Amino acid sequence: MDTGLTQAENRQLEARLQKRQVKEFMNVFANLVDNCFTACVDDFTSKAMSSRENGCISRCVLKSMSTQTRLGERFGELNAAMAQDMQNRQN
Amino acid sequence: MDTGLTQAENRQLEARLQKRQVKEFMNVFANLVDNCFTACVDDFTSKAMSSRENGCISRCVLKSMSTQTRLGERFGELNAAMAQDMQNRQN
Amino acid sequence: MDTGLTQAENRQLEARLQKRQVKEFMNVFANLVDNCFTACVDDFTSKAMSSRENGCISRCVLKSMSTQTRLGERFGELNAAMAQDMQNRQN
Amino acid sequence: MSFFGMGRAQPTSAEKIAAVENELKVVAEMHSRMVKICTLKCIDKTYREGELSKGESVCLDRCAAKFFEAHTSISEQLQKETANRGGGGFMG
Amino acid sequence: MSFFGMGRAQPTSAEKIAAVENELKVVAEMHSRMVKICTLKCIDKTYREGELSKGESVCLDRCAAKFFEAHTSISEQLQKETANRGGGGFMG
Amino acid sequence: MSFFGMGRAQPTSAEKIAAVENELKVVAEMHSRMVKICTLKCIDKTYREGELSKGESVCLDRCAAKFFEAHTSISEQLQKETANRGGGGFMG
Repeated sequence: MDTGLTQAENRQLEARLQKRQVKEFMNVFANLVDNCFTACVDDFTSKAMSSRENGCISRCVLKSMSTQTRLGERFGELNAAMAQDMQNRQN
Repeated sequence: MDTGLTQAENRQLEARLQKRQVKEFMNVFANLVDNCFTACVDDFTSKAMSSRENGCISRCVLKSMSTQTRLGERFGELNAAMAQDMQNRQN
Repeated sequence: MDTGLTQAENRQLEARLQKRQVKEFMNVFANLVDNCFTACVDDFTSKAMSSRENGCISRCVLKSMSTQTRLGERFGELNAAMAQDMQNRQN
Repeated sequence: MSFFGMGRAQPTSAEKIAAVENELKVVAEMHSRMVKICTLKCIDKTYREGELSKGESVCLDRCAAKFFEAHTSISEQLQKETANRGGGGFMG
Repeated sequence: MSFFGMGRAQPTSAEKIAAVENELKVVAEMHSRMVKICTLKCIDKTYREGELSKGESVCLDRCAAKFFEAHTSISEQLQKETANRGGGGFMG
Repeated sequence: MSFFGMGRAQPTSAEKIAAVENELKVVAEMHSRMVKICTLKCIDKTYREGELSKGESVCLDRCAAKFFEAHTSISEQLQKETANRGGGGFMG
């Protein structure tokens, strides 16, 4: 992306983006926990996770990671195509 | 609203509020997309929207805009009434 | 928590945390209203709350406060245990 | 709705602006929550029509009024309960 | 996706950085909303398998494409409607 | 829960305060998510009673314990998987 920034500005931006990435990772993590816990944990007759629940959570984490990866790829492609499309219309 | 601000402070506030309004518009837009997509798109046998889905989304957008307008009016009235009420109690 | 901050830094932190606490209280309040309204109000044949709805909301508020208190205690205990656990592993 | 007082002596410009901004933010968030909840309560999710039906319109008006009423009564109840429990309140 | 123009004369460094940051934030939020919605639409909630099934994978791809299409068409419709209603728009 | 290290040399005051604030914010957000989820899992939505029943109280306690356990095990699994996939991880 041509941002029209100087090198010094780019370094500042870089630092801001790193903080943002940490924040985004935390959000993905929180959503994953909430989603897998909600889907897998339903038995409150004990305060420890059952092996069934642990298995479900573990599969949920794996599937969520694959979902994240796959949608990340699609998002990148679609976003690039859209940006290209907008540029074409402007010319 | 009597904010007790000087003119210079009001200009600063104005600038902040403009940014906030952009942000709020983005939120309304995001909620509208999520809501209409969730309600209207359910057929994943194709990667292009069907005419039925497009029609549903288009009606959903119209109805959501009317909802936004109507609730905006009500909110304004109720908020003013509440502010008046609170002032009366203080006197 | 040993934060490794000087006294002056601690005072600054204190001020930031007070703002954060106000914000968190507002969030708890907003979630409580949304939750109790969603659970208790379903009759839109009138624009005033019925006594049944008011009773439901009032009980919902009480129960939500107890929930908040109870989970707050559990959270504190579990968080302390986890911190202890992490420290033990590091040594 | 005035949750944030400006009671301390001589607030700075930045503080005064932040206080007004905060107050407007609180109102805007309440508005946005109301739209979300009243849409869920009142709007037919099939979207067979692009216009609000008479029933939906009336439902929205009443939902808005009830949302404000609930807001006020819950706020009062919380103040009372917190006072009863001796200040510390339920926030732990 | 360029919602935020940088059209005014001589923006400061901080303004330029904030503008780029904002643009990336908008994109990241759209991504996160897409993940949430397409997970709801496509992923079997029993989690009997740890791998995406063929059906789930294809559903995610199509959901992503449709989400972008809906985004674009809603954005265009909003612009048209707002223009029709005379600028003030539905934000009151 | 220490996600944010302060490992670099000589952080400024502002950085140190932000780090502590961040850590507390992460904890507060986890608390708030737990309240939301365990309320959904344990509390009867009819609100016929204003007090927690014995069953609800016990359910909340166990839900809290399980939520922490899930948090820890998911965090460990993610670290392992990310290491296996060679660092880049699933964030693309």
